[in-house]
Amino acid sequence: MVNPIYIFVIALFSAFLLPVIDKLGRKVTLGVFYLSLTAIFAVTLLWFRAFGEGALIENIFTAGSLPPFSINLRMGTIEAFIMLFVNFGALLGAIYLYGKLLENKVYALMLFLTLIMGVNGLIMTRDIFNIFVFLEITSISLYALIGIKQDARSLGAGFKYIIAGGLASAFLLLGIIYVYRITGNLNLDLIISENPLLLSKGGLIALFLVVVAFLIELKPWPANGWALDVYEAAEPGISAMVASLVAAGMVFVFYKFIPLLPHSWHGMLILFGMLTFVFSNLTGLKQKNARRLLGYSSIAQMGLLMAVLLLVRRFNDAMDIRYALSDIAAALFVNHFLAKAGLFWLSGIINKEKARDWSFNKQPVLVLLFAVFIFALVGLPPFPGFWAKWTLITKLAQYNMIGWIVPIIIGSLLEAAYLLRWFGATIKREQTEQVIIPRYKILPPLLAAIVLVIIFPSFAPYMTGMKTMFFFPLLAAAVLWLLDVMPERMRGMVMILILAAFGWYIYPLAKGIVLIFEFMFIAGGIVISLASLNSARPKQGYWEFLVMLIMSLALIPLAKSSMEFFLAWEFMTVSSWLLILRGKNGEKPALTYIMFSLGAALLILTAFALSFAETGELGLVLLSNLNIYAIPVYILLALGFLVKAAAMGVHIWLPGAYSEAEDEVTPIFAGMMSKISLWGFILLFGYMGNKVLGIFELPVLLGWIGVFTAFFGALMAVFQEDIKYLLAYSSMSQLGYMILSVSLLSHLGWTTALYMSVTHLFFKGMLFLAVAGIVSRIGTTKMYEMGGLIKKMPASFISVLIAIIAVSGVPPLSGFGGKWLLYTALIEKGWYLQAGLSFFAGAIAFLYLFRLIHTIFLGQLKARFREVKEASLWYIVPQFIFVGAIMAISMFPNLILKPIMAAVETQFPSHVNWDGYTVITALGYWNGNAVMMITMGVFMVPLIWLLVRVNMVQKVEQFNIVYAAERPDRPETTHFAYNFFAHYQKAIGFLVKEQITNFWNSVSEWFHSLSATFRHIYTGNGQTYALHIIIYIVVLYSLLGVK
Amino acid sequence: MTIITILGFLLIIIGLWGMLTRKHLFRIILGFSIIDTGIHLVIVSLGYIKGRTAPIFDADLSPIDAINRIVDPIPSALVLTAIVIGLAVTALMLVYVIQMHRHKGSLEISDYEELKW
Amino acid sequence: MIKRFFSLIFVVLLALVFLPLVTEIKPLSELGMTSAKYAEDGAAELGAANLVTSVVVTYRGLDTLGEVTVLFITTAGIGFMLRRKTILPEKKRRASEILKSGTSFLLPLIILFGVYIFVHGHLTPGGGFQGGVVIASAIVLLMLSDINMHPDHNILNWLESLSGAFYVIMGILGLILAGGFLDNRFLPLGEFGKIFSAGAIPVIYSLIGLKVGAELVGILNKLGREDK
Amino acid sequence: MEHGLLISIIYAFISLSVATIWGLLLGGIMMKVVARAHGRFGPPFWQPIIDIIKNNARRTSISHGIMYFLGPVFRIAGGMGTFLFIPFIYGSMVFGNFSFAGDLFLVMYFIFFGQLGMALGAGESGHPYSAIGVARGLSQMTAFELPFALSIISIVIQYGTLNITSIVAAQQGGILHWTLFTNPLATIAALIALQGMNMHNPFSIVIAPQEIPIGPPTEYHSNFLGLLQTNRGLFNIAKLALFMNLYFGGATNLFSMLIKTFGIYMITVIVGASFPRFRTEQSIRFFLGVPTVIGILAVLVTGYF
Repeated sequence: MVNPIYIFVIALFSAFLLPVIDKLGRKVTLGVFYLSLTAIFAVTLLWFRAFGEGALIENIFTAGSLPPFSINLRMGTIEAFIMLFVNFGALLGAIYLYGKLLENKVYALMLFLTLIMGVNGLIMTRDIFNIFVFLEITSISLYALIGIKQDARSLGAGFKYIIAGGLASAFLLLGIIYVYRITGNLNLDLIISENPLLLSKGGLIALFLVVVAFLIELKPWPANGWALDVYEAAEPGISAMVASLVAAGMVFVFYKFIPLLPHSWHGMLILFGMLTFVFSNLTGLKQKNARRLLGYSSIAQMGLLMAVLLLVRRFNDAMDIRYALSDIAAALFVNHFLAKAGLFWLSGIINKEKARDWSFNKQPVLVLLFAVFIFALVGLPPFPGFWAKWTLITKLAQYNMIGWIVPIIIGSLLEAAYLLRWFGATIKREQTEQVIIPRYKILPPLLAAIVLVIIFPSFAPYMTGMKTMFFFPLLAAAVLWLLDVMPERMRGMVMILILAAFGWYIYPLAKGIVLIFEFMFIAGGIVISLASLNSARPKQGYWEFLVMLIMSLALIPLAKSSMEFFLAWEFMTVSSWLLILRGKNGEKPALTYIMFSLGAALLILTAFALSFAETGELGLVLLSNLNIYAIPVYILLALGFLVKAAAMGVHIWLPGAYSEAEDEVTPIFAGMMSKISLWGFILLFGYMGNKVLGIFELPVLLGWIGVFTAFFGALMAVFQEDIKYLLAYSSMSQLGYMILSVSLLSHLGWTTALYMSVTHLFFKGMLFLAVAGIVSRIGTTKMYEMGGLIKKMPASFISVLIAIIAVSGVPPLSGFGGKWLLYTALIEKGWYLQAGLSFFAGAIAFLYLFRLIHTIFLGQLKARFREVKEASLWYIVPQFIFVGAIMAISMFPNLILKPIMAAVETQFPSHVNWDGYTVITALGYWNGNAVMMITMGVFMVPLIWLLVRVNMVQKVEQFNIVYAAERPDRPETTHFAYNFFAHYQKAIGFLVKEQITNFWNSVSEWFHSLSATFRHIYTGNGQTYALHIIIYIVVLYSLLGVK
Repeated sequence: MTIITILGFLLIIIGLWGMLTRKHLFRIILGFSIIDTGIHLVIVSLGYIKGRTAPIFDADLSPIDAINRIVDPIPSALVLTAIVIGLAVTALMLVYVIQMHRHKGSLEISDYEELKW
Repeated sequence: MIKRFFSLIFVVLLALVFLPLVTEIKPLSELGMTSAKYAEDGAAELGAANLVTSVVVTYRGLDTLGEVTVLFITTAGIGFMLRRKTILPEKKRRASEILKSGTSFLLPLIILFGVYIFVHGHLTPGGGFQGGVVIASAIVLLMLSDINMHPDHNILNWLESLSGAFYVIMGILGLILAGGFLDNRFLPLGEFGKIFSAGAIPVIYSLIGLKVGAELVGILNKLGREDK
Repeated sequence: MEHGLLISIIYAFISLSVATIWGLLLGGIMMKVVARAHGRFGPPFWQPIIDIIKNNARRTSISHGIMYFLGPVFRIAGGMGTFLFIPFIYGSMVFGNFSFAGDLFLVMYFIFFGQLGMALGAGESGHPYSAIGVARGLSQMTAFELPFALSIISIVIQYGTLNITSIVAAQQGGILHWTLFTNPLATIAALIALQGMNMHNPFSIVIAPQEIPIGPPTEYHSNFLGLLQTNRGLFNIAKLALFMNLYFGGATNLFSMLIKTFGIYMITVIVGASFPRFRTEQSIRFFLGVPTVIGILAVLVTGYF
């Protein structure tokens, strides 16, 4: 194997000779320069491969003596791993800077090489003074390179950086010399083995000085203003290096010193790392400058990484270096390294100061890159950050360090908030100017993104036992993306075919309740997707996200382990968020949606982690064995699912998300995605049953939440003017019933929930599709702007009519079955008041349903809609498929009730009897078939009577009404639609004042003002920053309790 | 040789004080240099053993009993490196100040605060 | 004012942090493990009379290479930072007669002294850095005495590059021919205490001397003149 | 179904006819009573029947569209259905109706069928007063449904069944077995709700005879109106039969049915004659106030004590 010392040799040799070579011309120089970097990378690659094949750690001695008498280097798996990325990053960084390197003096090349050499040295050397030397090589090269951009800002930032760096190295030097004085040598390994010597007071101070110096190099909150300035002001190519490879070197050096630290320091240092993670992200919330924002994020990630490195020391098993790649820290490192460098490069390409000004100027590649980096940083699958967070949280729980999960969750959420907000804003920006971007600048971020993606198989150790099909959503999306060249409708059909094939594939795996859910997701998905075929204009990303959403929905019930569950859950979250973001005004609702969803996901993750901690395995079945953590797991899961169900109090994401998503997508959200929370509850109750906390039975509590959701959802729907908002709140209300009934934990209750969820899919699908069709023709969603459309869109009217009869629960249609089952189940269980309230909610539903159909289809037709045509067949066909389904199950409820009851019977004993078409429970009975027949009978009698004399009926025109001898003014004023239930609002509207929205707004506001407050410590004054460092040192010293 | 050590620390503190309170960029650099010097003093003072001689072999000092007669050679070697590095950083700082002055015409640290928050 | 107050408080507190380092740690009374080994075997192993030099050039040779690198990048950095060409029409005072005569007299002596120092680095106090500095001071003197005199940029470049490159080559030779990178023993150790002894140490130290001299001159030159 | 389909239909027809005629006569009697209370002479008590015949005999009519045309059909189908799902006379083959098809909840929800259809039909006419009437009616309906539902729940708890026939059976054997006496709270809540259901004063804002010319049915006339009027009689009886069955021990023969329905109806008429009218929001607040509390108490008393 090549002696790694050749890395230094190559770097130095070419650095020394470059000024001379430069006489031959800059092209030659650059050739030599890139060749050297490639050679360095090749050396590390060789080593990395060797370790992959099982090579042993190699110690490299210099000067022909053994350590501690000479300086030695070490090349081990971890070293090779870090250096691989460092040198890869170096190569990419150099490519990115090609333009700058070409136009600047040859010195830049030399400095770049020495910078890389310094970082490599930092990683390999085992001599503490040598660390200092390499640190200085790195720093000084960097100081000089920051000057590549010569303006007052960049220079000022550089100067502050030098002051901070100078202080850090001063303390480091002092510390090193005292460590030497006390231990008598400079070799790190020997010092570690003679650790007790350092446990005297002087020794601890020396150690403290060394450690604090590296902490400062890691830019801890709040002593890091100088670093932020550099991130903001320096040439982005340089910022990328600072954030990635220099940081990598510093982190690794810190890692090397960890074995020296007294155990009692760990807690405090972890705390400081976590504080950095949380508060940097908090401060980032208010940040407007893109690069400074990235700076905050970098600093936060470093804090997390530092904390994790210390935490990992406590996981005995994770230290197995053969799995270095799957190690948490490694994954976090890779994730941050590539994503952050990539983002800085992008920031250079976009070249806009304000994060809000970013736009991609119709460059799909840039959009994709941006997405990859942001998603990776937020920790979404399949990127390394996802595996890192998953493992980290499970391990923390397993090793009884649950408290640390809290800052990780808060920090992650804050980071997600500003990153995803930025992503959303950027994607939605008007794309105007066209800028030509040099190819060489695209290459580095492109390669970084590719590595982020293809590194995915390295996490295989975590996927053991996980079915391949859980990655199908990604695969399907990728396939559709590759088919981008096809006509749009063709792609849609391919997508539907994929869904069908997928359904075929998973059919044998599903039975019982799962099968019911699969039926809803796959069959419903296919039918509803038909409507999306209506337009042939290209829809970027649409089919990809849609197929991903539907497939991940279908996968969730099939998950056997919490890992599978969570992975599919995250896929679902991301794809649905992207679909909302596609909507015209989707930016804000998408942000709210993703924040709540991520919060829910983190709650669920924590619950799984706790379960893992207790049982040691990931199987979902094991939830039933929980004992110690049973209650917390129960509550966390329930909370997570409540958020997803948009229960009362956490519902504010729902109206916006449903309404602003594209019209063809909303039925999928309302009809299918909302049901996943029901599955969650089924899972929760199925495995964990009833749990009691204090005097509260938790399912009872959930039941109350459900019924209040149903009630308030309905009430809010009554007061909406926008049809999609109305339907959104209606969905919320319906979900409330399902939560209520599933919380009953009885055969009837679950039957109700499942029955409702299937029928809800049908009628919400119809309603939203009908609305989509209408909106596609008239272009408004405000109900008072519609009216009288029955004559223009009779098919849509029929579909809406059937749907609202079904929703309201009026016999003979299937909705009544749901109501009947619900009340029977509630009374059987003894939940009388809940029954009363849900009855009230059901009555309120009449209000909004009538309003819905009246204001759209009845009343006065507006002049400007006189020429509208019926919605396109693409909308009508799926609606009538659902109409058919509803009619069928109304007529023959057995079709659906019997399988549902049979499925539920595996969970609860059944007390239901069948007599032909009659369902008989202990309380009552219902014969859907007979009701249908009788209704048709009694309907026919008067109808025939009217039809007999139909000849005398004369059709009249619009406005021919009895109007007290006056002529009505205009349709706009005659159509009674706006503020339809004014008196209702007057009577009980106070119940739905926007208190909850205000609450969440103030939470957000509070975080932002906190952020604003905290960032005022960054005054911009270099001296103040120096003072921060001194204060940090003193405070940390006193907190560590050195004695 | 504690007195030298104390002197060294005194210089470090003085330098730090200067660095934190002087507004003029050159004085800040000066403060930094004083800190450096202090550290160098501390380094050499730590290698000194009372009554011993320099670690250079000659007629008076043979390698055989050197172990009991010489001062620690390592701090001397280290301080050499430290001095060179200190020099390098100082030089770079000065260059920065030159450039900053050229771009903004000011030598006050408080005039370089446009990056903040 | 508040900042000043805080500065005072925290500097005092920092002093308190340092205090135990002075009070608790007694003055050194005997050599530590590593230096004891150097004292016992250093001379025999490397054949250099100046133990500090052995440590600097060989035992901790990597540090020294780094140190040279630091100087090198400082030169490069300064050249890089000052790259914008803005020739300020500066009026320079002519050097005095005393300075001129003194220079012409002293210059060869100083250079000779510098060379002596780094050539004898393994025997007597001093070495490459010191020698290099002395040589640089001679050039400074020259520049002061003759304001129109500027060291040839090219020569400096070549000197820097080649001495650096050869230094690295020395290191590789050590790796290939002797025990490890920067091992001085690929050349014969010679007779202890003589000028041609201690293997490659004098060669390395000479290269360092040349390089340091060239670089310091370079730094001063750039700082003083701001080249193109 | 113990007997053939044809027989069932014949029985249902008989039952419907009796109920409709009795319902219409009740309406006529009420008009007469109110008129006398006002010091007027009043129309003959068979006036509603005359109106229906007259309306159906009209030779022309106009239509605003298909839904408008179907509105009255929905309405009367709702009335007939509701009635047919209630056992009219306990133990009677002829008046047992189709109660085998479903229980109490079916009846409660089927009430909405006619209302919904009617509202839709009225809506298509495009007359704002129709829509205003519907909005008022629905709002008020949601409000009185709450105490009514609570009352029903209380009864279901009390009797442990949703089967109306069983509930009636449980009340046999003396007047003190009536829900009226065994569960007075539920009965009171339900009777207040009935006042709203029948849209008598103080809850008559929906049809608001003075301000709006007649509310939802504004645009209807001739045979459409005839159907609506028929329904008014039938539907009235359906509700009364339901109340009779649930709270007043049901009826074992035609005569007791006549007495009881008349009695229940007179309660609402008398209350209605003695109160002025609420505005919509007032009546909503009213129903959600005291009657709801009574309903909750009824549920609590039967359910938890």
